Amino acid sequence: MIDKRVESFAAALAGVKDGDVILCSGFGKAGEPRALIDALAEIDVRDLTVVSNNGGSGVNGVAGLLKSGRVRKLICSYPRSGDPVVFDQLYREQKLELEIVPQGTMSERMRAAGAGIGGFFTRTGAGTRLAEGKETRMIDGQLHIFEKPLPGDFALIMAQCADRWGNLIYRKAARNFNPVMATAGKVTVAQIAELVDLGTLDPEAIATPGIYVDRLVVSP
Amino acid sequence: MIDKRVESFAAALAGVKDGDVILCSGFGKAGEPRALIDALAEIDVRDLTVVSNNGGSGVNGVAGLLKSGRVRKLICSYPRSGDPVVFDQLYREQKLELEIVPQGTMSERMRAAGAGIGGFFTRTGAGTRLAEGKETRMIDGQLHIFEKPLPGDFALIMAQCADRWGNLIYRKAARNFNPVMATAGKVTVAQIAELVDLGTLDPEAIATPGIYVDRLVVSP
Amino acid sequence: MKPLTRRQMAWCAARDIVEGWYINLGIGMPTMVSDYIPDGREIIFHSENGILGMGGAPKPGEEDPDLINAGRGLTTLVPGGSFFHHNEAFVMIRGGHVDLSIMGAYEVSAKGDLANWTTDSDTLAPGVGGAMDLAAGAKRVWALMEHNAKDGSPRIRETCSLPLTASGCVTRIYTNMAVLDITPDGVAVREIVEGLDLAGLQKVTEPKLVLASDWKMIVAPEM
Amino acid sequence: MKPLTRRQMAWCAARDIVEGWYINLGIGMPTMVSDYIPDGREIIFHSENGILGMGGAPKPGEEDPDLINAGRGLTTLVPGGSFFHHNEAFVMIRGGHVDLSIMGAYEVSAKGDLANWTTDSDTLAPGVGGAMDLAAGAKRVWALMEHNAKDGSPRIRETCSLPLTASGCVTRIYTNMAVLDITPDGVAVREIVEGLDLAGLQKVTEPKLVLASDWKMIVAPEM
Repeated sequence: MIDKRVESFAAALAGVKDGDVILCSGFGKAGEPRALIDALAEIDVRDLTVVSNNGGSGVNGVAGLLKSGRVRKLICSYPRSGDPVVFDQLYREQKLELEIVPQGTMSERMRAAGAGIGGFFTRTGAGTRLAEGKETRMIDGQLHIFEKPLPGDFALIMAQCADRWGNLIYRKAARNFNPVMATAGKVTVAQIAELVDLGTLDPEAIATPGIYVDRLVVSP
Repeated sequence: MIDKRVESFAAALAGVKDGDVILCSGFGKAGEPRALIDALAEIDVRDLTVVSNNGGSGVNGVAGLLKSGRVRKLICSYPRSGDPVVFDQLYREQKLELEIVPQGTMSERMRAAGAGIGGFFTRTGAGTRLAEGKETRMIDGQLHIFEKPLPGDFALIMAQCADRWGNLIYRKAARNFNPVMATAGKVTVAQIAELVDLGTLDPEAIATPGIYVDRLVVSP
Repeated sequence: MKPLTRRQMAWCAARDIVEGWYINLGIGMPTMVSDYIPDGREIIFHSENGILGMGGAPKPGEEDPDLINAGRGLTTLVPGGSFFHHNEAFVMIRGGHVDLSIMGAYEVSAKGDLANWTTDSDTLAPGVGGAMDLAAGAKRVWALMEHNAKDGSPRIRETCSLPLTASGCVTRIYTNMAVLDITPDGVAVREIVEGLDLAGLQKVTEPKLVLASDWKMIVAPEM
Repeated sequence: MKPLTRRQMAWCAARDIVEGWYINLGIGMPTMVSDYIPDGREIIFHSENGILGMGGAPKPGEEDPDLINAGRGLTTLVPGGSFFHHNEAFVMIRGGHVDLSIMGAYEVSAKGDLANWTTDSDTLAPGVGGAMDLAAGAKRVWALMEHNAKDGSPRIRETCSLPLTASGCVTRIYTNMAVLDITPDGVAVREIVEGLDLAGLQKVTEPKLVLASDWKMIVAPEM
């Protein structure tokens, strides 16, 4: 019987290793797998690269992970959001490498990783400082830049409901990066609020089919 | 008040002109906007390019459109499906230009058009006859080919339910190419089985948000 | 000359929005535009975190932490609204489906280049968010900004001095002094506040201004 | 030597499928594989027209024209199944999320090259469907085919003579005579039908065969 549930956060994060790329979902607190990220901060690994829209707020979640000293590099669109005390300090002390990526490009690069696309041309960022060093191409008279896929060794996501196959339903704007990160993680771990019986989710409304999900951990 | 309904198929297809690229959805009969395609066959235009997964079956739908003589070129993944009498005759008589595209690449090229992607690299088709003349690139040790966006002047799609904003819900496997074609049409026209009041569709289950849809025509 | 207030600037932009447009409003002053859409004009607001049909702030007691806008503020959904994922939200932006993006700006050039993501002015890390996607992808981009910087220097420049967000994307600028169009013939003044003339406006604007043939005086309600 | 029937070939492949795999079955003989999944082994079937959790044929009276498989045949959805659009179905395929694609083949080379989309043999137009996407994208590709062409010539070739579907994608071949693995050391015989020895199999196979250390005789039920 297929059952993607694991019983602990440790089991959910088994296999994370030094140097891994970790996709952390969420936009603000909505859709953030807070408990998973907090659990990751407790694991003895180093030189992680974290991909997250922001650099965290306050001292928990992504901020706590940064504070734990396990993160070498942050890839995000907007590092300073809410109360970025941890990020600001690490950045000032040059203890954190930072890659700023336009939000749509960040999402599209993860989609490319999940969709088997080797790279794509986009107008976003063309001719700007963020395009420095990137391949350019004129397409239909418009300057484009080449962007590469952004896969994660782990994707940490959050959903409202799941069944044991890993089919996921989100809640309102808490959906945000979760579906695309689910496709881009070599191992995708979903923190879920509720586990429901197989067959109870509406097959027309499943936002992330279980094929993308490897592990489920319930965190009500 | 926003109301994307039009009263007739003629109004739904207003503006179609010689040489247009027409995206025709459907996989077999499921999700095929049959009435719209049949109506297009009655309009006096020529040299159309039709993008459809197949070359039609029997004498209606895409087959009828091909038979009408208005189509110069067919872009599809699998021309001969069901009863391809019309396609076979036109192909034998060399009256129809044919471009075979792998099904996933066809879908991805339309997505690229809808998503503002200037082109992408894919492994699909690399090293095969269908890649002849295409740019190649080794990415992470694997041969990729470059594929271009495939936009339509019109996208003809089919949905089960719509509201006046053009939000769409499909039914089971009739969803198929409809959502991606909706994004790729400069003008997207949806044949719908039923119009419902604004606010009655589940906001979590809308498969095509109305932003992609320009016109609705009811065909119960 | 009495310059427009921030609310009056937002009012000016709101007045010019066409029914049926899908619109993304940047954080800050642009957000105010939604307060002034004329009654009965149906406009659909887009948020890059996965919402179409965003409404106003929730009533007390109806706040939902899972229903927030791109600025992390609590919001609501109107009937006809929908939720989708971030990538889909950016397909809408980057694919040219969003009819209008209204953003704040530090500088706009005579060619419509936009600089609004970093001032390079301090040691804090810059953030770009969705600004480059909106600037490059939306069908049209309007800038909403004070006509001059705090030191009085012009923000409408021959070329931008700050790092660009995108080239040639802005088609219209709403300032506290005027409404201007970026045209192939130059920066055209569509509207101007009472008590200011073209010469006066030119003094605080770097590129050469032209007066649109149908230019008019801005008549905005007090607010 | 009694070669396997088509149903026995499908049975062999079904037996080797691991619980929990997401599987796409090609049209024709591969479709039969779903009939022989051992009881209690949970496998999830994918269809490129937008279904995960495809079940068997519908009972009379329960047919639904909107619920069809990639071969346009009527099908059903099992509990836990989901519907999505074509592009998403191909993200699953091209992104390497589908664990196994079983396809028919005209030829497979010693390096695992697959030729299964056109024989160039007649004046009818070829069609590729999703074959190239599956061959290039699925995590693993198994070919299910008669060991020899109708004229007796080998279909497992040093190099394919027909136009390729993808290079180096096939990892295992199920034929009516044997089960073979494509390995860096050559084509390895895992299983062989009763009454046939390696020399006999080699006679009808172009590349040099090696016998896997744990090779065995195929014992399939009559069908």
